[in-house]
Amino acid sequence: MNRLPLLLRIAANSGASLVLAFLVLPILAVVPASFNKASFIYLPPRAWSGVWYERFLADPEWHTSLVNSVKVATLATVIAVVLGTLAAIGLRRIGGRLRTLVTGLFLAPMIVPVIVSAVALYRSALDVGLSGTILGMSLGHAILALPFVVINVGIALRAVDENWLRAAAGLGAGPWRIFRTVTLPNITPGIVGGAIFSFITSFDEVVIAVFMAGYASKTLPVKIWESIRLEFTPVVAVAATVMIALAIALFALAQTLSHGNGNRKTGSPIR
Amino acid sequence: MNRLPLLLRIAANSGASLVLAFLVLPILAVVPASFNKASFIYLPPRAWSGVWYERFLADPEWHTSLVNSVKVATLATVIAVVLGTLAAIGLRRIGGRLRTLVTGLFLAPMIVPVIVSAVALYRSALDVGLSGTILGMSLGHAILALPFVVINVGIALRAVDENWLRAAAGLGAGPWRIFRTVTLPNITPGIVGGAIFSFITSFDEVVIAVFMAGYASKTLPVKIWESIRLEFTPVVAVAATVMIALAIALFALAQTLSHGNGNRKTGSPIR
Amino acid sequence: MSQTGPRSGQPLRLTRVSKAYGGFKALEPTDLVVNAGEFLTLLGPSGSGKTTLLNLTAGYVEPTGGEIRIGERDVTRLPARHRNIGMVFQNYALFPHMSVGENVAYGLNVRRLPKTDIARKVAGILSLMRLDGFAERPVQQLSGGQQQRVALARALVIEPDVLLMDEPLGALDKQLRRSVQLELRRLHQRLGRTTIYVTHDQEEALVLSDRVAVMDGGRIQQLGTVDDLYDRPVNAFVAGFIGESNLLPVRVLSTAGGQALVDVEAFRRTISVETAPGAVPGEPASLLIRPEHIELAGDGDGVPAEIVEVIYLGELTQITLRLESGQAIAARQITDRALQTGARVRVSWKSGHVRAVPHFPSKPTKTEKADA
Amino acid sequence: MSQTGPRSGQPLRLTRVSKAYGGFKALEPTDLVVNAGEFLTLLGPSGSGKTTLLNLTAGYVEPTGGEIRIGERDVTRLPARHRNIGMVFQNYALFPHMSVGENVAYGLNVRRLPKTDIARKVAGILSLMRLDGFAERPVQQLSGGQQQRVALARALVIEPDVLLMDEPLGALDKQLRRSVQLELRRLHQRLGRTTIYVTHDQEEALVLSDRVAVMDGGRIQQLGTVDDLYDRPVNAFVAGFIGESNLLPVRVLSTAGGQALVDVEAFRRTISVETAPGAVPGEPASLLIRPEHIELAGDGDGVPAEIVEVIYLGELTQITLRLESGQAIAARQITDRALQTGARVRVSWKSGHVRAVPHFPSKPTKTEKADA
Repeated sequence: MNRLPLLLRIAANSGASLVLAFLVLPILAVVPASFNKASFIYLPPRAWSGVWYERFLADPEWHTSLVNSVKVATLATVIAVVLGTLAAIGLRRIGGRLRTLVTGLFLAPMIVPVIVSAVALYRSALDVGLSGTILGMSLGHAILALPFVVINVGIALRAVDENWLRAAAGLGAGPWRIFRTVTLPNITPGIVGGAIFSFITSFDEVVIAVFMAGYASKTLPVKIWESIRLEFTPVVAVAATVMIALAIALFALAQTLSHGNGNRKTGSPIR
Repeated sequence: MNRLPLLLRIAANSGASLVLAFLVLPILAVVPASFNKASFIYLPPRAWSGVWYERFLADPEWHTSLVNSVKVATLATVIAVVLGTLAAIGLRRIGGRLRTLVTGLFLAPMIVPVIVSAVALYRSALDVGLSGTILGMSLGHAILALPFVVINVGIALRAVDENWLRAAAGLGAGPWRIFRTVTLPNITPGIVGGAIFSFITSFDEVVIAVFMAGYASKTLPVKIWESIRLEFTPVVAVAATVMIALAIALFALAQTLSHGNGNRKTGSPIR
Repeated sequence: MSQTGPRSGQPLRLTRVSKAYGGFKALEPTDLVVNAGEFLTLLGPSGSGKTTLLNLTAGYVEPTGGEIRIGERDVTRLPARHRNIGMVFQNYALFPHMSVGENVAYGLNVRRLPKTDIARKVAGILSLMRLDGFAERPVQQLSGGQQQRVALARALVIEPDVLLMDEPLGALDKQLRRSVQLELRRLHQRLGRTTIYVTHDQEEALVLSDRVAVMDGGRIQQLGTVDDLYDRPVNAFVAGFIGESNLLPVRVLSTAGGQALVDVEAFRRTISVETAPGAVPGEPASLLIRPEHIELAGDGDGVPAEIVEVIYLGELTQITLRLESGQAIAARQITDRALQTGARVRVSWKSGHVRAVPHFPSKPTKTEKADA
Repeated sequence: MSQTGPRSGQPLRLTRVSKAYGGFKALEPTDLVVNAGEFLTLLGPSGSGKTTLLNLTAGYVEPTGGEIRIGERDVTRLPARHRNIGMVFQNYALFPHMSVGENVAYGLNVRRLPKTDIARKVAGILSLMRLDGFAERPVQQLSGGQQQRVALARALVIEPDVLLMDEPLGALDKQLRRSVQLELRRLHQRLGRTTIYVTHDQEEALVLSDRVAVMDGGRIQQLGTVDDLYDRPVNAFVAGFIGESNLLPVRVLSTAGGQALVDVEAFRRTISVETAPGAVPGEPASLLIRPEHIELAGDGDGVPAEIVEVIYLGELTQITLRLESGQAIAARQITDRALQTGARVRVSWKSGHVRAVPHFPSKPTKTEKADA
């Protein structure tokens, strides 16, 4: 139904178009930029070429930074998922005000400005000798990623119907069996979603990475950061395109999983 | 009910405790650190004092950076809220696949890694002469903040019952009157929520700010960033504490608003 | 259930109004006249076209064809806001950010009435709806039944030409629904406003309506008083939808003067019964016997049967019988403890209470009587 | 509604079982015996303690006091998983990530039965529940009624000593609820498993049960057959909860031999009626007259009244009468079109069908008959 006032419709349409032109163009422009043939960026490229992708893979510094990013993100994800899942389960067992308080503490890394976290972690890492190491960076990223796991697993746990557990107990199952056969399969989508967001968080993170990176442990965003300070070459555009592609792929994956899960829930009886 | 297996209960409890010790301590340690009396940070402080807060306010560089942060965040919020609200209204009017696509584009700034956005915006800002200006930084932050407004207002719009609009039309109201008296009051909480998140996003943002900041337009996070490279003084801890306090206050405000709104909705008839 | 009390509002006349969504015909071309002050119910299962018909009348949906008149005005292409209708929705659709009083005053504010008139009218209608003292309350704090009364007050206060209600009791629980039904009935008897009421609940239709239009498949199958529909259904759909019924397949042998000679296989008998116009030799038809019109006797010339189930429902007892042909039929009687499962009985029926009905209307039904 | 068919399952005996949450007594000390193979319904409004009683039996809640025995076993402190019960929930509580077959097999897998036995038992119970061919289906794709049958199959396949059902039809719509009721009844008659069934729907209780325990305020108000409850309620709560009723305040003058002399102000008469034990001089009491036991006549020595409303409900007509005292009473009759609003009639009642009942049980009721 077209019951919006005409003036508002025009405003909404022009607002929307403006925003699209204004945000999609400059950001997504790095993608065509990466396919330039020339060593200076023309938009649109005068000649298209994949030559800078070859350079990106051949250059040991870029190559190493990509491998570092994958290592850091993987390790951070494992830490965040294990601790976050346990924390979410623990939180379900606390009642009342204490739960609100502890949940607040768990979500603190989302609320505390990242510059503050970076400063604090940098100091701590120096103290314990983790500065400049892959492990130190992973721990830092795991802290940022934890809230996503706690939230995702927490939501999944809320959808676990108390009556499923009662039904299983009535059918003779013990606590471990109930956890393994009823609880765990139903929170798996939440755990996987948390893992995907953890990986993205770590892979894209710049501030902590810049503080913590040693010479040998630069991640891809750090390498981009440093390169852009020198000059904006098509290789940087390639690195940016690689990051965008990975981020979109992971978001799409998370979206697909949560959608499938959502539909499944819709089919279930009212709780 | 205590139906979790014992082993899992122990694991969950120790996991949760470990996480708390491991993330809350190092990050929140900046708060006591800011109350040190000495010029070198002792934890816990050997003597407590507010002296560094005075220094923070007295130092023109710190003071200017705080004012800059507020200016940038306010401007970014205004831009993001106006364009984001119009975009959300526009999106409701598109149907089917096109909506999915356009919504995806609007959420792009959330998905594209911030380092990529920063690089792209830095290049564009140089081209149009906005680099190093408050307006340039605000526009950059508005782009990051837009998805929050679009999502929040979009959710609020979904809760506007088609039958409210039909009822108002049946009672004789025209499109503008319906928008003003029925739609707008019901999406206001979503707009306010989007505004708060926009402000937080801009106030806390580091990467774009570092790229875009000229000498006179440094924001608070940029100033912290630069200071920590030199030395970690209690003034930095003060700045960090100020940021944490503002972030927590705004989150709490958003939480209160959305909670109040949630309760109100719960009382309404099934839709 | 004859109309008493005052008449207000306008008559409503729909002429060959239809609605199609792409290839799907939500409403076949339909004629309908609702008299001034009449309470007419559209009764049918979901997808029968009853809500489409209501939305066309309200102006929320544009008709594919036909003409809609409220009183003398042709409103076919008029937007809802110029039709002067009162609409009540199943979910009440109260404005959640307004108080009870603000909700009720909405339509009056739109009409730019003086403040004092608005205050007086709002107070008046709230009092009529037994909501005195509720004006300042947020609508969220009201119970379902109270919200329903506010929705009704909001629709009535603008003195609409036609009041339209779309399953207004659907969100209430069973007990409350019953009491609100009686209240709606008294309110209508008092105000006498032209009303179209949509429901899928036959009991609701019976309690409330002057006339009922039974809808199915996008058409009005039969329009008439409650007695018409119950005693003289035109086809098996109406017979099955109104009240409980046994519908036994029959072969129509001949018809004459409203009577038909039918072969009832379940009874292994040929009997003469009243018939609906469409039940003619060669068309599929059924014999309608209401459970409460079945009489059981120990002997006599009734059809022999065995009692297979006796279910005691308080005041009434539901009895399932199996005829010798194997056909099961249902009977209802005022509770009599003498009936026992397994007993052999003779089944007969109150004369004049069985009827042959066609399975389908023989042609697109023209049941509308031009009684406006 | 006598018990037929086989008996299986174990008797259940609760002795002075109670449950308090802090200061709130969800269940007062309660005795209850359910015979082997009996279908017993706990009927009451929400908060009456019926679900607490069920959860205590299942082992989901620990009793504050008392003893629970299933057959010879004292299960008072046994966790649910060792009680061998079958539980059916209102929301079915099917495991959403498993197929129909996996759901049904769950309890058998826990019991580590051989694969071939499991497959045979699952196929058997699915066939009994008319779910052949559904084993591979995801439970999400089933309708409400089908999910309910799967939940029942999952509970029955482990051959529980007691089957417990907590408003299992609450999520179904009215039509479906009716048909599943009849199915449950037939299933119970076939399997004869000891069953406790919780509901707040009196019709459901009447259709299904061998005996019904009416609960209110954390106690069993009355336990008995459907006939007992309907014809001989012990107090006004039971009388009002089972069936429809007119409850007129009376003053008890004297009692003797199950009869009481009561002064009925609404009738302006003193009459002698049957009485429940608790209705004694000095205690508040009411006269119970079921609407269907009221007889209307044009003249005679009945109580004079005026017909104020006639509502035609198909087979039955609901009549509201106003007595000369101003008291309104309800009557129900098989439909008779002769009744007109405004007519003056004489009200009488079928002898033996009126009864004096106390407002409250005179002491914590001990209605349990030790008939195990």
